[in-house]
Amino acid sequence: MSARRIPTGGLIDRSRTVPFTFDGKAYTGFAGDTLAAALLANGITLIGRSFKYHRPRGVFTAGVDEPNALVTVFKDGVREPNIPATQIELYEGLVAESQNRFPSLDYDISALNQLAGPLFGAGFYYKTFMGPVVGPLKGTRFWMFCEHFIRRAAGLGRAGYDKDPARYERMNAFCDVLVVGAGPAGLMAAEAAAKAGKRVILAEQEPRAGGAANWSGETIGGKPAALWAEAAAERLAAMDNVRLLTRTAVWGYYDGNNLAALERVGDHLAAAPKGAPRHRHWSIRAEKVVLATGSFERPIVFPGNDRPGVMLAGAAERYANQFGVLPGEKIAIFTNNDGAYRAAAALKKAGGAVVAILDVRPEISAAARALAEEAGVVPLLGHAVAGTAGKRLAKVLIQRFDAATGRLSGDVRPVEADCLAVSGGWSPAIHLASQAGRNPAWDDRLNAFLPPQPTQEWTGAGAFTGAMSTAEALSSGRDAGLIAAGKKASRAKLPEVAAPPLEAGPAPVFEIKAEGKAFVDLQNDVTADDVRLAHREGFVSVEHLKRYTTLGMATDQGKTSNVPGLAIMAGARGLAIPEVGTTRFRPPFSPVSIGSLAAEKHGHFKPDRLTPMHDWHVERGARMMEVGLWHRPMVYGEAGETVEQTYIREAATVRASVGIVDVSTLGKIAVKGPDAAEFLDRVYTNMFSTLAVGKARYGLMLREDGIALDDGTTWRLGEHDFLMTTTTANAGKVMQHLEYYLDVVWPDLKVHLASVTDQWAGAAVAGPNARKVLEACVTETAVDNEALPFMGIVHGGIAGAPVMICRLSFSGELAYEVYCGAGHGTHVWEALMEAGEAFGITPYGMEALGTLRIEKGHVTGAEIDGRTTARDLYLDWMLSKKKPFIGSALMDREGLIDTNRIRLVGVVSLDGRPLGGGAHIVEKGSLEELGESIGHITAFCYSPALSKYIGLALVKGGKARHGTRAFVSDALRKRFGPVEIVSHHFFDPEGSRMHG
Amino acid sequence: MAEYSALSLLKNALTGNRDWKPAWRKPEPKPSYDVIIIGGGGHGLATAYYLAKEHGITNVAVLEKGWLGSGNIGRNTTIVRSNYLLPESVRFYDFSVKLWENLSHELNYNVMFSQRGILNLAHSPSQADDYIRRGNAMCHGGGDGVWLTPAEIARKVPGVDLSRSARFPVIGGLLQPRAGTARHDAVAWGYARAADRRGVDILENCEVTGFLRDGEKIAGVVTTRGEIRAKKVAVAVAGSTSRLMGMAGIDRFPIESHVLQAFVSEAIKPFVDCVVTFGGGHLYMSQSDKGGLVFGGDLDGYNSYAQRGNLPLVEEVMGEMVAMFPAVARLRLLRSWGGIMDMSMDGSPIITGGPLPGMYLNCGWCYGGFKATPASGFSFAWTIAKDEPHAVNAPFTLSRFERGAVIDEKGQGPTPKLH
Amino acid sequence: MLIPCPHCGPRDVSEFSYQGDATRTRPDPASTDMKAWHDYVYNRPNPAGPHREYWQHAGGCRVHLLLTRDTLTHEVQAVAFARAGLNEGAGKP
Amino acid sequence: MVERVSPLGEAFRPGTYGNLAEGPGVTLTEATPAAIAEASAFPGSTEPLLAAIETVTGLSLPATPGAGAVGDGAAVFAIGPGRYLVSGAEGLSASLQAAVALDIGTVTDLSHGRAALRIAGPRAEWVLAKLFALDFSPAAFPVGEGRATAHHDVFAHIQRTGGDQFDIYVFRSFARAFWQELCAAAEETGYEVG
Ligand SMILES: Cc1cc2nc3c(=O)[nH]c(=O)nc-3n(C[C@H](O)[C@H](O)[C@H](O)COP(=O)(O)OP(=O)(O)OC[C@H]3O[C@@H](n4cnc5c(N)ncnc54)[C@H](O)[C@@H]3O)c2cc1C
Ligand SMILES: NC(=O)c1ccc[n+]([C@@H]2O[C@H](COP(=O)([O-])OP(=O)(O)OC[C@H]3O[C@@H](n4cnc5c(N)ncnc54)[C@H](O)[C@@H]3O)[C@@H](O)[C@H]2O)c1
Ligand SMILES: Cc1cc2nc3c(=O)[nH]c(=O)nc-3n(C[C@H](O)[C@H](O)[C@H](O)COP(=O)(O)O)c2cc1C
Ligand SMILES: [Zn+2]
Repeated sequence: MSARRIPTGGLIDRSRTVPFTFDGKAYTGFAGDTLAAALLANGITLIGRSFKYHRPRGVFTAGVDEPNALVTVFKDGVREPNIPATQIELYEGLVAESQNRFPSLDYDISALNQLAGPLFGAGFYYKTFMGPVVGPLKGTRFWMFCEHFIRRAAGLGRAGYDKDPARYERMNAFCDVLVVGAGPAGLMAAEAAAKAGKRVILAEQEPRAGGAANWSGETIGGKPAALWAEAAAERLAAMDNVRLLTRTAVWGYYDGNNLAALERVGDHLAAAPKGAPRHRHWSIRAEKVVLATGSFERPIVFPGNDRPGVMLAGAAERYANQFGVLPGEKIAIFTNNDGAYRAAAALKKAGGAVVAILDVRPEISAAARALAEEAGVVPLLGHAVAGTAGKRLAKVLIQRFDAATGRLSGDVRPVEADCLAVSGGWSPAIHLASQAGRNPAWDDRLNAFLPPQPTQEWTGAGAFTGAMSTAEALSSGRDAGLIAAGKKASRAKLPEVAAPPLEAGPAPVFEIKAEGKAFVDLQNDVTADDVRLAHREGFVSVEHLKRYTTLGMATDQGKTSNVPGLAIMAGARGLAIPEVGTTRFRPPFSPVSIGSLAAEKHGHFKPDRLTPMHDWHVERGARMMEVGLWHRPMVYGEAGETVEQTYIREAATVRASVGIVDVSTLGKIAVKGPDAAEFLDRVYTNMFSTLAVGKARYGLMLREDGIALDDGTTWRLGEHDFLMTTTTANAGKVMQHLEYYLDVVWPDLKVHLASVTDQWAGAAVAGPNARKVLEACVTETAVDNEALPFMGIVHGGIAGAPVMICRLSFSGELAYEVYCGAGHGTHVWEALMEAGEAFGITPYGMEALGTLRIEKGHVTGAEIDGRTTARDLYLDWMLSKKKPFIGSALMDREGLIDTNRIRLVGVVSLDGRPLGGGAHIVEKGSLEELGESIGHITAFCYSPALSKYIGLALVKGGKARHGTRAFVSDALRKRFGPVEIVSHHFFDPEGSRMHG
Repeated sequence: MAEYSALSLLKNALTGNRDWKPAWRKPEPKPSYDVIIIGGGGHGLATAYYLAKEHGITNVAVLEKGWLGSGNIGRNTTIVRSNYLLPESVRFYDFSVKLWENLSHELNYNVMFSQRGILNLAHSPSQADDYIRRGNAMCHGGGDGVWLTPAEIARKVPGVDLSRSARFPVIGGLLQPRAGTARHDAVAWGYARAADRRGVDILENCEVTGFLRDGEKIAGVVTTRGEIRAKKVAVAVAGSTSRLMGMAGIDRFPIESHVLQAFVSEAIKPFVDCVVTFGGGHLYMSQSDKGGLVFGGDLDGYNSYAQRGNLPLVEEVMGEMVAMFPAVARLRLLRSWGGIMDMSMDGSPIITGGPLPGMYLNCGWCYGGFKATPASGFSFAWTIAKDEPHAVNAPFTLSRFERGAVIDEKGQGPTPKLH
Repeated sequence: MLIPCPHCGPRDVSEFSYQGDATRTRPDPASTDMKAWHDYVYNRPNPAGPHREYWQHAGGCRVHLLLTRDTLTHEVQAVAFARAGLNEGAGKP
Repeated sequence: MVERVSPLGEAFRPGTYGNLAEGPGVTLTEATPAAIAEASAFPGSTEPLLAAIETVTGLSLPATPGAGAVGDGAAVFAIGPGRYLVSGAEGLSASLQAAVALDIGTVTDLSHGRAALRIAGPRAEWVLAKLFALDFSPAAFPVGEGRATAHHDVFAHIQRTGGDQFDIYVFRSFARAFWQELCAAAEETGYEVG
């Protein structure tokens, strides 16, 4: 292994070497490494290029807060951009690539952008690219031309277009206590709650529990902290009432203590086990939540703070302690607090040379001093970093610094270093809390925001609460667990922690002002000067600052940049940080795969709804189409037929002899009870109480505002027993509409509703020979005109299955709807087909169904489109004057009876060419000069009965235009031609055929 | 007034960017104005600008309770289009698109209006008919619309699932080429700056808490920064309309406030060039210039003033994303947020004088008012200045509900959550 | 967001269908008071704060519930069956 | 009598599938009760309705939400206030109809309208938790009890009919799609069909 790999120690498995490639080059690491750790171990420090200036960037952190080291991972044949190398666990064959660079990571031409840096200050694009006022590039052209290049320069990684083959899953979980974060605090909380008998879920985003214990170098209960944590995790994993979820980031805190978490089940494996998802999206409903999410270290801002080699002190310590990797050979430390001294000692112990410790403070604690001694250096107090040099960090420029005035003074001295470990203090990870809380509170000691007052059922523990020591983490963790479990805090002894007694609070130094670009948001290339420019231009609210500069809007959502950015703005405004406030925290806490949220909808967005005869249709070669969730036959094409030829054949067969169509999708609602008839009188515009048992009636419903809602037939099967049918599309809507009135408006009516859409298979048999077909197969009842008159209902059997037959017609032919139990659907259907064989019966699909109804002038969803009234559709004969009904009060308002409304007519193509649904009607004009629209075509077909292309249309004035000429004007399909406006009753207007 | 230009950028770059002036002043409230506009969103700011520019009324204040643009203007998915069905809407929104086309120049502020087009995918014959009806309505109303076949869609928008085996196969799409996106914040800032330069006072952190009256007439407002009187008081507070009406004593109004969520992915290199919508559900998506996929779907579906939504809608929208673009399953959601929508009873806006004397009202934008910003500001300013509506906003009255003359694009009736 | 259905217990909001404002009363069916009808059909109090509203447990027991829910926080403060007579047997699970 | 055809069609393929590393974690079958009906009481009449149900099925249960009972060849559980899903022998609906007076409530036959899918086995709770936002732990969902819920667009009435067994009643038209989802969800634990 490389020089950077420490020979012993850490939590990696040195017995398992793992090969991987980065930018096409092969490397190896150890099991337990992250990609970042393995690259550092291989001496790779340049890993990415920044967003705007394409500056070389390295690894800045060791966790989810990483702003710099984003790579693209290739797996399952697809690419996944923008993954922090600090979050990628090494697996055999991992392929990763750097991004946002051309031609190579090392030499990126776009880095020239830096030269024009001053031009590209915050908000520069608002001030230019507006283009000329005249000429070919006026208007939006010039901007769009520039935008083309800006877009290509922006963005980070590249996404592919190939379907993601991975499997994703959703999981619902319920628990008494959800503990977020398995650091020392979370582990204690989970164990305390679990021991109290509660159902516990403990979620940890990292692959292993332990949090800071994994790299703190402390001991807990006499054991190295990492081992203590491992043992604690094992104890928890062994308990029945605990679910320990590692690699699981809780990312959203929603209402009702519903939390969302992402489990990365397979990302760390070369191949996921059979049936296992890549990611699992957990929706967790917890009675109580313990937030033990720890804290994030933040940097100090100074010029050149972005060079590869500059990283957070805690991250450097973590690479050494957890991964056995030295982040540099010559390490300088820059800090405003005690924490970094522990890092210094650890890095020294790991074999690094600590070349300097620069501390902005004039004085430090004894514990820090002792650690410096361990690190083998005398700290330079009252010093700061004023700059850096090298493409990869080579030199750190240091200067005297006065923390009280924020001024640098004296000579600039270079110190050779290839790693600069920076600490600007620690901020509690309050993201989730802020999603479920009020405004966070500033703490002057920690110089950080503390969690807000909760608005949901959570308590906090550990560093999250600002209690930064491990001992406090243990005690606050246990207490939080107990309290969440409804118990009292405990006084029992806790495991002993051996840790240096460091001071938690940093000096309030956030930025070192000197010449050069000092980055606040490393990923979005927002500099300290950008913040000041925003201030100068009046963008002083933190939310304006964010939007004007994009500070905090990158993939890390400002985890390292938030507080420094606020501090610089506060400085510019002369306010204290809490007066400036913080920007709003939003889900997700860390990025979540879109696939996991789609979960099982991925690949199957909505369930298929199939009729009982579905397989028969498919076997017969029907071309199926989607109608809502249903699949319905469109046409039953024969070889060589076009769709138009097929439906014409089908429709013609119906008119000439007989056809059969699957109408199982019609909504069916059982309406039962002593007040059923009264109820129907109220919801339909026409009367149902007068309907005789054994008869059906066509009904129309309006909305309360007087607009048509739906139509259909309702059958009176018994005195108190009705079967209502609705259109396929509106079945659910009508059901809800009825339920609402029963529950809310007329609770005293004794009526029950049940959805029986699926109970009944329906087949409409239509055509002059329809009765003969029934006669040939129906048993136990007669079906002649006497036994079964128009709108009559009989009960009988077909091929041994009970059926219910109603004589009604949508096609205008002699027609029957045959209903049977859905499980008998195919059986009955086949028997009808067989009985019809002698008459040349044809199954017909939606297209022929549409053709037949257009010829008859029957309306459906295209006409009852939520904007039309009964009058618009010439259904006013159905508006009873004997009773009020839903919609009767408002249906006569001036706007609804205006004579200029668009109303139903028929249109006939006069040039022998097809019309088109959605085409408009005009009185004059042409395709070149479109006329004023007077309406539109709702449905059209070739009518075999009339041998013409005809259509239904909604046209201003309606009937008044019968017999007049107009034009169909279809700009979209480039069709213009003459039509005649006629009655919408094209065919057999007297209804002699269906009554026959 | 070409204060912003490539030249000025260069000049300032050379002098350390020290001379840029605040985009708008931070004045103290005056005791009275000719016109007070409540609401520092897009519509309020645009109204102030056009009052000054078109009507010479400059003694105007815009009162914003928080930071400028903190409302829906600052949180929308930035889609600008006029692909409407009903003639009243086509006329209004097409007028708006025309104003958009020259807006950057007019404001001397690049609002990044990018006419990259919007494509509505259709998945069933009846949906196609619907879209074609709409496309034809656009064309016949003077706008633009094109019907695309699946093959044309494949060329224009790689990555869309066009397979026959898709749950809702794409059978075509309605493209409006002149539609597109704009940089939402820049619209607020641009109007604010342009209005400010013409003398309008923009008063941030100035929440209206009540109205002053002269008898029946509205004569000013009570704010967290004191009382301010005005000859005319215009209300343009989007999701807060009912609250303001309540302050004026109108406790029932044809508006519901609903939460709408929106989402952005991590930034990626150019992935999708136009705005795309999915007809198998309700989803709209485009890519920001920064590289994030910006997208949204339906409302959460319940009254809310919380500016945040819940998980089911998040999951539904992601399901739609993946159904439309199967590749995006591999991408990651970066941030989600919410806004408060002023859902009207027919899904169309209200721009009118009244409902009280001295008051003017602009609301009911549902989740489509960003695109309307210029036309809304223009016609609202007209209505305020002349005390009569401009031709484009004349149909968008409040009385249309009583009269039954609603403008119901979706045909859903008085069910705000469905518009 | 959870809605505590008196029959089914707390359930995810996705199981419910929002039916809107519950403060309106439908005028007498035969009433010709157009103002009252207009008010019923089109006007809403739309408060920022506690809101009385109907939800149907469409993906559950299908009953309409009457909720008081704070529109500022989404907190459900009270719940009952919309149809008073149904309250028998409520309280579990 | 003609046999009822299963809505699952060829999607029902006996065999073992998925990750069988630890054997099939669940068994999936179609539980085809001879008859299914919904019996609903008008407000205030739940007790007499339950009495009628008991007369017909022999199963008694309290009028509490979620209550249910499983017996030999019959099962009943609450799906709403005063509303019960009853499964049992041929002729169930007619017998119930006869036992329920007009002003007590109504009975609707759903024998063809619902498909009952059964999942059983040690991982049943885990697999179901992928599809439904219900707490399937025995403490929260005891044997015999029932729940009305939904998975996306599919309504489901679920009864725990055994220690690790659940019957899921879905609308027949959705049965095949739901069955496929159920199978997909069980891939991880391995499953047996039959
Ligand atoms: C997620 C989302 C996506 C959207 N997507 C689109 C889209 O793609 N295309 C589109 O065209 N539209 C879209 N919209 C809608 C569009 O954003 C709005 O319709 C439009 O911005 C509303 O007008 P406005 O800008 O004036 O409103 P706002 O920006 O909301 O302005 C109203 C202002 O009034 C202020 N205010 C409220 N009460 C008071 C008071 N008492 N005193 C003082 N000030 C007050 C508010 O703080 C606010 O700033 C979307 C909206 C959202 C939330
Ligand atoms: N070096 C220092 O100066 C310093 C400063 C602060 C804290 N600390 C140390 O931190 C420890 C505090 O213990 P603790 O338990 O409070 O914090 P911790 O940092 O040890 O543990 C927090 C855990 O929560 C996890 N986490 C955070 N957000 C999460 C999310 N949304 N979903 C899932 N997991 C998430 C983290 O990965 C981490 O493992 C102590 O050991 C303390 O000494 C050290
Ligand atoms: C068009 C658009 C693009 C956005 N892009 C980003 C982005 O790239 N990164 C980000 O963090 N947020 C982005 N946001 C979201 C904002 O950060 C913020 O969430 C939103 O404006 C609402 O404000 P709030 O979350 O402060 O309430 C974007 C918002 C919009 C409207
Ligand atoms: Zn319920």
